[in-house]
Amino acid sequence: MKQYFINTWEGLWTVLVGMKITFKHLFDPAVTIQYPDVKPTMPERARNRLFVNMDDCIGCDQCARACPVNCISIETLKSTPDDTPGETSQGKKKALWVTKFDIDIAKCCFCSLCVYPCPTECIEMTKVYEFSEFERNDLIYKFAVLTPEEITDKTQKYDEFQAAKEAEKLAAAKAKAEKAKQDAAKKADDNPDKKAE
Amino acid sequence: MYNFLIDIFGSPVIAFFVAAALPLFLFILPYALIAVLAERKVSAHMQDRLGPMRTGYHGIFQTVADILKLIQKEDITANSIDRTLFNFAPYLVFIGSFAAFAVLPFSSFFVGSSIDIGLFYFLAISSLVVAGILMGGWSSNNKYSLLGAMRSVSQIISYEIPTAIVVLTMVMLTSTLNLDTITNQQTAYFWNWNILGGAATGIAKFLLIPLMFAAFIIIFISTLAEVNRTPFDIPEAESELVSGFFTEYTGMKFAMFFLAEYANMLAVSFLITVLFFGGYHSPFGYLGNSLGIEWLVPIEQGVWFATKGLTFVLVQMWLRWTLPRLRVDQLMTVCWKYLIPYSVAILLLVGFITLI
Amino acid sequence: MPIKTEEMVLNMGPQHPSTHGVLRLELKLEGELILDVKPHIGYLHRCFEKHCEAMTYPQVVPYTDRMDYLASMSNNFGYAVAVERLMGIQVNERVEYIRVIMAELQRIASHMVALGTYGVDIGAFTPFLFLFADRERILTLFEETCGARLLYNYMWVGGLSHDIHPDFVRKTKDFVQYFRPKIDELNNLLSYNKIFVERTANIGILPADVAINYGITGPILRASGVKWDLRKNDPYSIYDRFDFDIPVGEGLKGTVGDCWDRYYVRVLEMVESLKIIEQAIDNIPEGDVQEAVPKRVKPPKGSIYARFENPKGELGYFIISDGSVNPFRVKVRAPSFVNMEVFGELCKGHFVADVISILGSMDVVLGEIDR
Amino acid sequence: MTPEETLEILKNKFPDSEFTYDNELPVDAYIIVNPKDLLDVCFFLRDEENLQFDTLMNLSGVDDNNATKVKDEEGNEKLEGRTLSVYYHLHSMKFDHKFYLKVSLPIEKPEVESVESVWKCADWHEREAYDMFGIIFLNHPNLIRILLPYDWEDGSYPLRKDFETPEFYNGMKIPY
Repeated sequence: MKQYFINTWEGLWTVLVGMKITFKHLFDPAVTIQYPDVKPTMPERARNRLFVNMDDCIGCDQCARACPVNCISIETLKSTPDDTPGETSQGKKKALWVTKFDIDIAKCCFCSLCVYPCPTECIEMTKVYEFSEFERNDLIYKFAVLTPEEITDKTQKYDEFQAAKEAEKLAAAKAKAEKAKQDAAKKADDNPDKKAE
Repeated sequence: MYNFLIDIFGSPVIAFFVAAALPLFLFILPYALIAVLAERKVSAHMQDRLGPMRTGYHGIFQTVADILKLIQKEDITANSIDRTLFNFAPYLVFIGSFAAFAVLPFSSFFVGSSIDIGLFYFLAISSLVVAGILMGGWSSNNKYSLLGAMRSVSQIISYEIPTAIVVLTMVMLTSTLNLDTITNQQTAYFWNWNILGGAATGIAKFLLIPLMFAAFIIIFISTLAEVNRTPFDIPEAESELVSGFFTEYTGMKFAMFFLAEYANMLAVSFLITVLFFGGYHSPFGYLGNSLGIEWLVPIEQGVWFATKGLTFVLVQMWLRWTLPRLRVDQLMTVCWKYLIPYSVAILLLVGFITLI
Repeated sequence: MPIKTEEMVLNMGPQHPSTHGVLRLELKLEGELILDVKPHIGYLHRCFEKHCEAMTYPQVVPYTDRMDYLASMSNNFGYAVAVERLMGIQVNERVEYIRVIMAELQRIASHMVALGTYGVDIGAFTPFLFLFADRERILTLFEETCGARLLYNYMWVGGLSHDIHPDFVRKTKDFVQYFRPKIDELNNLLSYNKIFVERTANIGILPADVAINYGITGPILRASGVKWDLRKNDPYSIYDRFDFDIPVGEGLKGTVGDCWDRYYVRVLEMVESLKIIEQAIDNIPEGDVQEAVPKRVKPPKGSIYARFENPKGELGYFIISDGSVNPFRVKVRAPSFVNMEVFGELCKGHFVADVISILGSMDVVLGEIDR
Repeated sequence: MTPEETLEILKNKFPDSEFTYDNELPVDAYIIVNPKDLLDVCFFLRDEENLQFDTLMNLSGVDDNNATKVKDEEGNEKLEGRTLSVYYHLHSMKFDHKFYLKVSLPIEKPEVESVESVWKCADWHEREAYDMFGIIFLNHPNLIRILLPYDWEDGSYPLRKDFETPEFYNGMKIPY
C-alpha cells in the first residue's frame, strides 16, 4: 500500500521535474543555425573537397597509390627536352606531362591519405563542402590542363623525339662502329692519336 | 445565435447549415493550422532548435504549405486493403472529434447546442473515434496498423472510465449535464470556478479544493490518453509501430486523422475548461461591463474560452516533448489501478461533502 | 483451459524507425507477447575483411572508421595499437596521451548517441536532441584537430595524423566543465523519470553467467554486475596511469542486469571518462606526434589478437601478417556483433514494446555488426 | 597460467592426441589441435577447475592458402595440402588468462565440430566462418548464411583467397 502511494507521488513528481527542465530550455537560445543562409565556419584543417594545383603536380602517382578507394586516376606522358612542363613552385623540375588527373569525388572517402605522400604538396583538401551535382559524371573532377589537341601534339612530339633519339642512337651506333673501324685502322697505322668527337 | 442567423439568411435550413459549419470554419480549422505550427515551434524551442523558419516570418505559413502538399499527394491505397472501411475510417474519426464541439459553449452568445444532456453527448460522440480507429487499423491489412488499432481501442475504452467518473463527480457537484449551465454556475470571478470549490461556501469549499485539484489531474491525464498523446501515444508509437493505425494512409486521409487528433486535443481541453475553469467566464470580470459596451462581453468571453482551452493544449504539447511513452500493460495499470481508484475515492468524498 | 490463438510473424525492419540501422527482426508474436526473435543481419555488409586483404596497412585505417561509425576514434586506436604491437613500434608519450583523451571523448560521444537514441526508442525525443547538441561540441573538437567530424582517420600506425590544435586543451577543459551539470540534467529529465524507469527496469534481465557464456562485453557485461573493463584488467596504451572507477550495474531501480542498469552504466561511464580526460589533459608532454610513423608499414610474419575497450564493448583485431605490405587476414571481433547474439534470448516473454527497449539498451551499431 | 602450462595439462589429459605448440615471434602462441579432439578439449578447457576458460573471445576462419605443388603419378603438377584454419581465442574471466587454439582442416573436406554447445557466442562466429570460408561446423544448430544474402550462390565463399567476383549476381551485372 505504501508502495502504491510512493509510485503515484514519484510518477507525478518526476514528470514535474522533467517539465521544469524542458520549460527552462524553452528560453535557451537555439544551437542550430539556418544553414543555407548562415554557413557553418570550417576549421583550418577541414577535410572536404579535393583540389589539385596542377602547376605543381609532377605526375608521380603517389596520391593515386595511397588512395584506399582508387578514386584518383592519373595518366602521364614523358616530355621532350625542348618542350618541358616547366618547374614547380618549389623549383623542382617536372619531367612528365599530366594528361589525365581525374578524381571521382563520389568515390572519395575524405580520408586525406592522398595529401600526405605528395612531394610537392599540390593535392589538398579544401573547405568547400557543397558540391552536389545532378549528374553522376559531373562528380568526376578533371584537373588536367592539357587540351586533347595538345595531348596529341605532345604524344606526337614525344614519338618524334623518341624516333629522333632512336635515329640518333642508331647513328651513334653507326658512328661508333665506324669509329671502331677507323680506330682499328688507326691502330693498324700504329698512330697514337687523341680521340675526337 | 441560431435565431440571429435565421434573421440574416431568412431560411431556417440555410441557417442550420451555417450554424453547423461555423465552428468548423471560424474556429477549428484555423486552430488546427495554428496548433500544428505551435506544436512544431514549441517542440523546437524546448529542444534548443528553431523549428520551421522558411515559409513566412518564422515559418508561420508552414502548416498551410503542409496542407497544400498533402492535398496534392497521391492517394495511395494498397491492393489488399478493405477499400470501403479504409476510405470510411478517416471520416468517422473526423466526425467523431468535430461533432463533440457542437455542445461546447464558446461564449454566452455562441452555444452550438445547449442541450440538457451535453456532457453525455460529448462523451458518447467522442467514442465514435474508437470505431474509426479500429476500422482504419483493421482495413489497412497491416500488422502494425492492426496492433496500433487494438492498442488504441483498449486504451480509449479504458480511459473513458476515469473520465466518466470524474465527469460524474462534477455532475454531482453541479447537478446538471448541460455544459452551458455548468459554465454559468461558475460565473464572475475565479474563486467561483469549480477547481476552487465552485459555488460551495464555508468549510465545504475548503474541503473541495484539494479534491477538485485531484479530479482535475485525473481527468487531464485520462483525456490525454483518450486523444492518444504522449505519454499515452502507444497506438501511434512511432518507435515501435511506425505510426500505428494510420501507417497505410497517405495524403488527405492522413491529414484528416491528423486534424482529428488536434481537434480532439482542443475538444477535451475545452471540456476541462468548462468543467473546472469556469468555461468562457473571465476570472476578473469584463471590460465590456465596466465600460458599458454590451457587445464586447461575448467577444471577451470567446477570447477567454479560447485562451483557457489553448493553454491546456499547450500543456499537452509540453508534456509530449518531455515524457517517454508507457507500455501497453502499464497504460492499463495506470488506468485501472491508479486513476479509477482515486477517481472513485474522489467521487465518494465529493458526494459526502455535497451531502453535508 | 488456456485459449490458444494463432501466432503472428511480424517483420520489424530492415526499415523501421528504431532498429538502429538496417536490422531485420523476425518476431513471432502471440498478441503482443514475444515467442521468438530471430535477428537477420548483413544488410550493411561492406566486405571489410576482404577489402583489408587488398589494402596496405595504413590504408585500412579509413575502413576501420566505418565499422562503428559512432566511435571511429576508438576503432582507429585499436587498429593502430594492434599493428604497432605486431611491428614492435613504441610511440612517444605525447601520442599516447592524445590518443587516450581522444578515445575517452569519443566514448562520451558514443554514449551520448546511445542514451539519446534510447530515449527516442522509449518515446522521449527531447533528451536525444539535448545530447546531440552536446555531442556536437565533441565533434567540433575533433574537427578542429583532424578536419573530419565522423570518420577521422586520425590515429595512424605509429602516431597521429595531426598534432592537436593549439586551442584544444582549453576547449576540452571547457567542455568538461560544461558537461558535468548536463549529466545531472539528463538524469532528472530521463533517467529517474518514473515512466522511463517503468519501461526499462526489470526488462530484459541478463544474468552475469549467461552474459559471460555469450561473450558479452562492455557496458552490457558491467550492467550485469561483472566488474570487467579492459582499461583496468588488461591495460593498453597508458590507461594504467589514470585513476577511475568501473561502474557496474547495481539494480537501483530493478534487478541487476536489466535495461535500466545498462542505460545507467553508460551514464556513469561518461562521468568516469570525464575524470580520465581531466587527469590527462594537463599532462600532455611535448613531442613530435609523427616521430614513430614508419615509412613503410611492413610487419614481420606472424599474427596477433589484440583487444580494446570500445564504447560498445571489447573490440578485437586478429591480424595475420605474411610479411608483405598487405595484411594476410584481418578479422574483427566486433562488440555489437557478439552482443547482438544474446538479443533473442533476452526478448522472449516480453512485449513488442520491450523489444524496442531491449534493443535500444544493447546499443548496437549495424555498421559494426555487418562490417 | 601461461599457454605452456596449459599445454602440459592438456597433454596429460589427452595422451592420445597431438598438440603442436607454435610460437614464432611476434606471434601470439597458439596450440594446434587435431579437429577430432576439438570438442573434448574445449569442454575440458572450460570446465577444468584451474583453467576455466569461460569466454570465447573470438573465433575466426582463415584461408591458409598454403597449397604446395606436387606431382602425381602421371607427372602432372597439382596443388595439394591447402588448409582452412579456425582460430579460437579463449579467455578466462575468473583467472584472467588467455589461450589460443587452432585447428587446420583440409580444404576438400573442411569439417569440424561446432563449439556452440561450449560457448554460446560461437554461434554467430561459426556462421560467419561458414559464410565466408565454407567451413562446415558439425552439429551447429542453425548453420546458414549470416552476412551474405540467403540466396548467395552455393559453394562460393568470398574470403577464400581464390575467390573471384562473379560476373552476375541475381541477373545483375557486376560491376553495374
